[in-house]
Amino acid sequence: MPRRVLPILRGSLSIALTLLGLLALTFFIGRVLPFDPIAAVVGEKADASVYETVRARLGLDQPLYVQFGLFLRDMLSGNFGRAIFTGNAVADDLRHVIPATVELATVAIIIGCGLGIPFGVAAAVYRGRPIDHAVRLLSLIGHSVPIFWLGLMGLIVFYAWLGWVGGSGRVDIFYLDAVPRRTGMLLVDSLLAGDWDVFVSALRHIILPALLLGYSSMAYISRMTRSFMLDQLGQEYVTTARVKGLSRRRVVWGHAFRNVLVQLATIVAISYGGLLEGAVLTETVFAWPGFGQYLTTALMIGDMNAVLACTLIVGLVFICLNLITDLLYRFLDPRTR
Amino acid sequence: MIEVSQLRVAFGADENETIAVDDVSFTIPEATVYGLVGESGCGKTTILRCLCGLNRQWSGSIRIAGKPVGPVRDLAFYRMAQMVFQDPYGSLHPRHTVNTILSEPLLVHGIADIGARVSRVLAQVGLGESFRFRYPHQLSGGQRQRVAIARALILEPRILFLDEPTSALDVSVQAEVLNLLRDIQVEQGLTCVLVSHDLAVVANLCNRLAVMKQGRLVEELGVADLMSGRAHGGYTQRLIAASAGYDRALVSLDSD
Amino acid sequence: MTSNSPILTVEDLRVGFPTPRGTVEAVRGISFAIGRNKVGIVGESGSGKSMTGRAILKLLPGGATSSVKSMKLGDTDLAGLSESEMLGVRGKRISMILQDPKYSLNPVMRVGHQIAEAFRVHHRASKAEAEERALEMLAAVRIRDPRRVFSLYPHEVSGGMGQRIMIAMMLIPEPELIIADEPTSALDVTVRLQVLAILDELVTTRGIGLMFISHDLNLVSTFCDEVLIMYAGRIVERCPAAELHQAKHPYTRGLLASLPRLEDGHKRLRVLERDPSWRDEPIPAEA
Amino acid sequence: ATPKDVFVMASDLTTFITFDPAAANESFPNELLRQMCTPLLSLDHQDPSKVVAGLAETWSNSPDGKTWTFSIRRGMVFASGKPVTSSSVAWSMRRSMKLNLVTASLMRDWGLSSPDQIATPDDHTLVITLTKDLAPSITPFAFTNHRLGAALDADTVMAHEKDGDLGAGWLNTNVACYGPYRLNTLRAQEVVILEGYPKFWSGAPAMKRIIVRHVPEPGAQRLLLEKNDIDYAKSVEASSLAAMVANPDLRFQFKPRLDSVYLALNQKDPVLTNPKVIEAFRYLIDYQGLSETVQKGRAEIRQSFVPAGVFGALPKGEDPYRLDIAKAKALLAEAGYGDGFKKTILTMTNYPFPDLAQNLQQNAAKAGVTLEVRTMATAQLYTLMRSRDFQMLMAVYDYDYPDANDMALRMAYNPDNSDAAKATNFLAWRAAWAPGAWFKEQVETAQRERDPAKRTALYAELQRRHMQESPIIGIFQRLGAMALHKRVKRFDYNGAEIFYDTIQKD
Amino acid sequence: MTVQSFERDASLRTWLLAEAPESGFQAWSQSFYLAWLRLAANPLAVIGLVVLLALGLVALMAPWIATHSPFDQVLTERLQRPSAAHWLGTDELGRDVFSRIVYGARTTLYIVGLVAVIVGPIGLCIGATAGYLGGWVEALLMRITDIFLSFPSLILALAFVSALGPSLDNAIIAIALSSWPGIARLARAETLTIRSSDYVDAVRVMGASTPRIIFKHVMPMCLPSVVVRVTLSMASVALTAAGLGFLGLGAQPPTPEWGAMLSTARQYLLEHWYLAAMPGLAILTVSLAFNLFGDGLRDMLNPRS
Ligand SMILES: Nc1ncnc2c1ncn2[C@@H]1O[C@H](COP(=O)(O)OP(=O)(O)OP(=O)(O)O)[C@@H](O)[C@H]1O
Ligand SMILES: Nc1ncnc2c1ncn2[C@@H]1O[C@H](COP(=O)(O)OP(=O)(O)OP(=O)(O)O)[C@@H](O)[C@H]1O
Ligand SMILES: [Mg+2]
Ligand SMILES: [Mg+2]
Repeated sequence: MPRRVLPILRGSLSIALTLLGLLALTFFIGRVLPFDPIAAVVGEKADASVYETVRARLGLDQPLYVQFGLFLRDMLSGNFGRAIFTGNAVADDLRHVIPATVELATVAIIIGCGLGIPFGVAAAVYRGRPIDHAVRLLSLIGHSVPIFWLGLMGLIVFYAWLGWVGGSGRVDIFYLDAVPRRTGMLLVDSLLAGDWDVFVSALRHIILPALLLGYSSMAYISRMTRSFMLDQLGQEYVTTARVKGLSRRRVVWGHAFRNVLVQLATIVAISYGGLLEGAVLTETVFAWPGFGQYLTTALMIGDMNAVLACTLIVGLVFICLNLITDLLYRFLDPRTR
Repeated sequence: MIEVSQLRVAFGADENETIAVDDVSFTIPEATVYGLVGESGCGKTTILRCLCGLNRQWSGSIRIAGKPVGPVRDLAFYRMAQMVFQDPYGSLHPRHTVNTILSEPLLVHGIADIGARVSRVLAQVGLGESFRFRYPHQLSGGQRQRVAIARALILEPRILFLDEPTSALDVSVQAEVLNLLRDIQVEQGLTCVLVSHDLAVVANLCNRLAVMKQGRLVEELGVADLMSGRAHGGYTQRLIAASAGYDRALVSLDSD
Repeated sequence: MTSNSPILTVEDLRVGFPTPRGTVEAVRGISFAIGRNKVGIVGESGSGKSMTGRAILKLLPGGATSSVKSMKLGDTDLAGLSESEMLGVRGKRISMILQDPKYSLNPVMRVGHQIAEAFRVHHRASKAEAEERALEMLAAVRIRDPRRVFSLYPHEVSGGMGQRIMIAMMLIPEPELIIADEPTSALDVTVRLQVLAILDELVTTRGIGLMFISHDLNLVSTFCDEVLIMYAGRIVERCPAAELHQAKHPYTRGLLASLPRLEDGHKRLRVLERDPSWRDEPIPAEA
Repeated sequence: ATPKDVFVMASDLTTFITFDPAAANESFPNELLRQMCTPLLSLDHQDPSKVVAGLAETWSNSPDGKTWTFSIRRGMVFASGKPVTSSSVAWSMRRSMKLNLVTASLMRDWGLSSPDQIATPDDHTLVITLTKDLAPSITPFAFTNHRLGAALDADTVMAHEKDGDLGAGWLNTNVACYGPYRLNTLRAQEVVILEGYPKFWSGAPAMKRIIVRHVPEPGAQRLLLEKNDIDYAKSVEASSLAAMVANPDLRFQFKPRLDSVYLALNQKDPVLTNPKVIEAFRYLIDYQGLSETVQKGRAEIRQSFVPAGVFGALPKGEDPYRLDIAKAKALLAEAGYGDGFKKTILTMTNYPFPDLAQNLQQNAAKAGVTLEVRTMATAQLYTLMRSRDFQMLMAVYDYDYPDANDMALRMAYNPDNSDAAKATNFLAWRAAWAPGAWFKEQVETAQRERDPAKRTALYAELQRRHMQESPIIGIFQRLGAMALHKRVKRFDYNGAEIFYDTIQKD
Repeated sequence: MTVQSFERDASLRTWLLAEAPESGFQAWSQSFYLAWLRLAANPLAVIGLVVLLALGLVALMAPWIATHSPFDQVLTERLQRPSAAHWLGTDELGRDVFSRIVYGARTTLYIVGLVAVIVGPIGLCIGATAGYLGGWVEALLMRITDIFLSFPSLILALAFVSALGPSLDNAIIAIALSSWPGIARLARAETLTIRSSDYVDAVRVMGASTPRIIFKHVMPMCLPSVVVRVTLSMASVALTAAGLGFLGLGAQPPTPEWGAMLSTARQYLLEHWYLAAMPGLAILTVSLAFNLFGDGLRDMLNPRS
């Protein structure tokens, strides 16, 4: 029995160490930042006495290790404290920003995979042909274009000129809070409530930022898919499949593609993780009340409670995705069972 | 020259532990060639890797040149013993020229006079100066294996470990390499350990050989016995029969 | 049995690879015919054996160019077939066994499904029917517990078993010709013989033509009926397998001579001296 | 298009630290808070120099100008149903003192630092005694500040007290004041909704709701405004101004603001203390060029520290300096820096500061002075200001009330220039400038002077001398530009404060 | 073209394609030449390379190419549309945009080049060491890598820049610090396959020390894929630099830097679109070029069929 427990123990220890390192690094970053949370709280006009009062109130007059210790204790008890810049409990803030980001990231990754995988496969199968170059060009542009630029252009064209999509924000302002909040993801909540109008409005708002993010993850996914597929298409078993007289489609999708699923899962998880970390610039352009903006703002004013909590979340997301891909490996690849 | 007793090697831990080599003992006198034969996975390579210090997890005792050696070896050991690997395509660094590959051991051991030594050893293995600045991919399999042999010889070792030195080569090339090894061994009085699954190759080079099966040494016999088919074990007999070619009558279909 | 009417006749097959140093001609105008017997192709590494086999199935690696005067399989001229028409030939009429079962089976598919798939591509059959056939085929290659093996993954079977599965997969659509490219060189000596025996039996009883590619002269001379010897992309000699040891061409003789023999002991081996004229001398007429 | 009785605006809601009157200090949250917390007295919606009634119906002062008596309006109730009384105001003032946050600092500036200075003889009378000797025309401005003079519903706030914080935690995101609007929803980074209070003493606001959407990107705000998905865009890009003004669907309101864009030379730096060097810098700024190009429609030249439209301001056009590189060069040579020197100038990343700094940089280079520009986030700049850790900086200062006294205190007054004094609320201290006895005397005299004409004269003299001697160089006064949809008929802005209760819209 | 020069070309070609090179230099040139031939067969990669070379040339020759000084402000001529006098118009301070873009090539190349020079070796060393040594060293190094990897790179860079003080060099260091983990992972993965290869065993049997094996034998094998990876991430480096510039933490004014130009131009986007389009296009072109070239390199270095 202990033999089975040992690797699990070692795994959890390494996860815990990663998290601790992550927190320590964030804490350190927070300390070296020249942004002064007290200045943010008291503003420009307060006198020295006020400054000292706030300093003491925020606990910033304590030695560093005490601050870190207190912080760790709070984290472990699930108390993320209060965010300076929103005045809310960090946990409450996170309850709002995380679903928004998850929603956006999920739609984006669906778009990214939906386009990226077929494109990547086609590019590998028709390697060196025009379609390969076209996909490459398309995805490289997605990889290189500054996203805030593309975002504003998208808004001008599709919102201001054509009126096809909603403008900034998650939903038309008058649908705000129109459906009860269950998951925090508007598309889901509106469906659960059966409110079609809200759903359409939410869809119109999410489509542009999601397309944008989806496009840039499509770039990554299609390139990786191409490279994985090229590896597989050179394998002997692909020759075997062709010898059997299978059509190209069956060979590619039925045989080669099934073998890249595992690697692909990792890639998709990585890009999904990246999206969950929040796309600050996209969120800014589209006024998406998401995680990336929250974290960046917190960092910019040195709001350590919020920053540390966010880091912990990111770390957890990272670890969870690692775990999920591990499980997927086991599920998709019989060799690892 | 080489004494191995009760060598045991296990890989993995706990339930998926595999014993690759189990209680193997043999002795090899100086200036002789000792063969190790057996089927794939029976532990031949593992023994060799233990002998040359590449594999550090073993138990038992190994004495080389009269001195017991532990898992970790010093530089002096590597001047005395060298190894030639099975796959000449994999054992040469793909981004180094022949010159770099052959200079490397000299640099490691701080031996001067690199240029001359490289020329000498190239001549010794029958490669001209024209090969000196080629990359491995510009050489044929046989030529690569010669370079690999040259690399082993350039330190002037007294012991040579050969891991299937010809199994990746064509018959015609194999003949060249075998002849070369034979010449060098005789000329320099080297002690060699040769691993192969081809009995004919073993018969061609070795003085004595050991037959292995699943990590154990099942039989040890002289080359004369092998030539005349005087093996005792049934397993050795079968190996000898199989190497003669296909004979429908001898094969029983049902197994597995 | 009409053993002398050839299944496949190939005339003037050429395969080339364009490289920066000029085109490498891997196969240079070879012609041969295969009937319902076992034809061995031997030669040193790089002599074009595999490319010949692959050119027949039109499965050359990307970048290769090939041409052939005629390549007749029965009445069909493979030379003129399009890629989609070839789909009906591959597997159904000609199939190929590759060298290493470890790499030639799809690692994420159960072996039984891979076999059944080969059947279903060419025969209208339900899934259950195909699986039934696959099980029969597994039994035919002497696998003792076909049901268990059916649902194994390739990494769970041994090399010898893998190669039998490969044979089963290639035989299930009942082709007329099988190309075996070094089907046993990845296997242990003792296992090798068993696999060969199975292949031998199935090919002989079903009247299938076999093109057996190998570099092991010993093996070819004992296993095949007829031997073609290739050198530098050309067939330099052809002879009945039994007469291989009396071969006339200096290349063949050289190869034979350089083979170490158990009974010769420490004898110095003869080294093959290559004569540049072999590359281009006239090719002997059909035997 | 937005509904008729709902006013929708877009703003950057990323940081929203608190709604607590004792602590609120950011400009936009304060603007919102002002709509929910009516102070004792109010500035006139059009003319910021006029004080009108607020919570207090009438007010009077003792002859020495130190004791002020307010009579609180009757019939006002909080959301909880409790009446608004004089003790509500008193409690809220004492609370601010106890918490010692920004508002406490503000109160100290007025000489209000002890709870004993506040008395409530009855429910509708509030008596406040100040310790400072101020002209009676100045003091009322103190009570127009909604953070200082608002009424909090003590019971509601104390019901949410936690760990002795006097309800501060709860007030971060809640409001318990009396005003024309009440807080409905607050979600940082997303939305703020204010609900009109129909029984407000001056009548129900026409807009039943104010919705503020979080749109950080000015370009996106503009697109929304042009489509009338919002009625008012809080952030207008300078570059878009001309085009937006030309758009017939939009309407603009411009008002001079209560602020100063300035260049400060740190007097801890020996080079920058040289009066000739200081003067040279006054000649290195292209006031004219910048106001006509980069700052066009966004700012006007103002080299004296009192903004136009404020009591005590110098008449328009009395700006003696203009770009004169030759003169600056000569001055530098006189000062012994003919070969120039090298300094770093700090400024903010947001418009127009990088442009202003770069322009100065170019002019300085022509006079042989090498300036290295460092742009940074505002919070970071404050930190460096507080520690007086800079050589030069260019920034803007927002004043609190429209009387020259405020400006004089910030710009020309620094009783203790030591590091230990940490008088961070005085710009002179921040620039390490000790103005000397004359300035101290002048500021304090002007503060006490009751004759408006004499006061004006005192401030004029003060400003003229300041322009010659001070290392704090005034450059511009900014113009507030409000971008509205044309459907908005009325939206009061007096330069100091914005009023939502009188918004009218088609 | 004379016959002679043609013959010289021909002999150079023979020299480059000779079967038996006579010196290390020739051998090296040959492998380079063959790689070049393979690259040349990929037109897109060649385009990428040409663009990069052109960019280098522009950066080098900036003073001669630019029509104006990139710093000269003429306030009265601000925000002008492209014209004969100002090919790409003028910016908010009346500076010539074309000249600023030309000079900006220097800054951008400097950033990108320096990041590559920092990131490659760090990532390579950490990855190769972790991969080769295995055990707790690997566990430790890879944990650190994971920690850095799970930080959004812009934020990490932001933190570092603010810690070190905003300047171009610090921005570069920060970007480098936030982008080595990807390289380290790649190098480690590569090393894992190399570690068990016969040629590494062969040097171990020579008695070579561990550092020698890592530096001389393992690293050269990881190098190609690391180079490819670095080339590919150059695009995102340029964008991260732009992002930092966007936050005022990159290049400080008035240094012409594309990212900073783009971020300033952002507020003029709706009125003066070309102001943003020009640096945007420049960034796009460069990162596209880097990506195309990197892609070509990847295909060139692992020729699969
Ligand atoms: N590093 C390792 N980890 C785990 N198992 C190993 C390792 N190396 C070898 N083995 C196992 O040890 C056994 C013996 O392997 P070894 O390589 O010595 O066989 P061999 O006789 O050389 O076979 P071959 O003829 O195929 O080269 C095999 O079962 C192999 O799977
Ligand atoms: N993808 C390729 N590109 C260039 N040349 C190739 C390619 N594949 C094979 N060749 C060349 O074609 C020739 C014939 O190769 P082929 O694989 O048919 O040899 P073979 O006889 O099967 O050898 P082996 O016994 O080693 O399998 C060789 O000289 C080889 O160099
Ligand atoms: Mg072995
Ligand atoms: Mg072959």
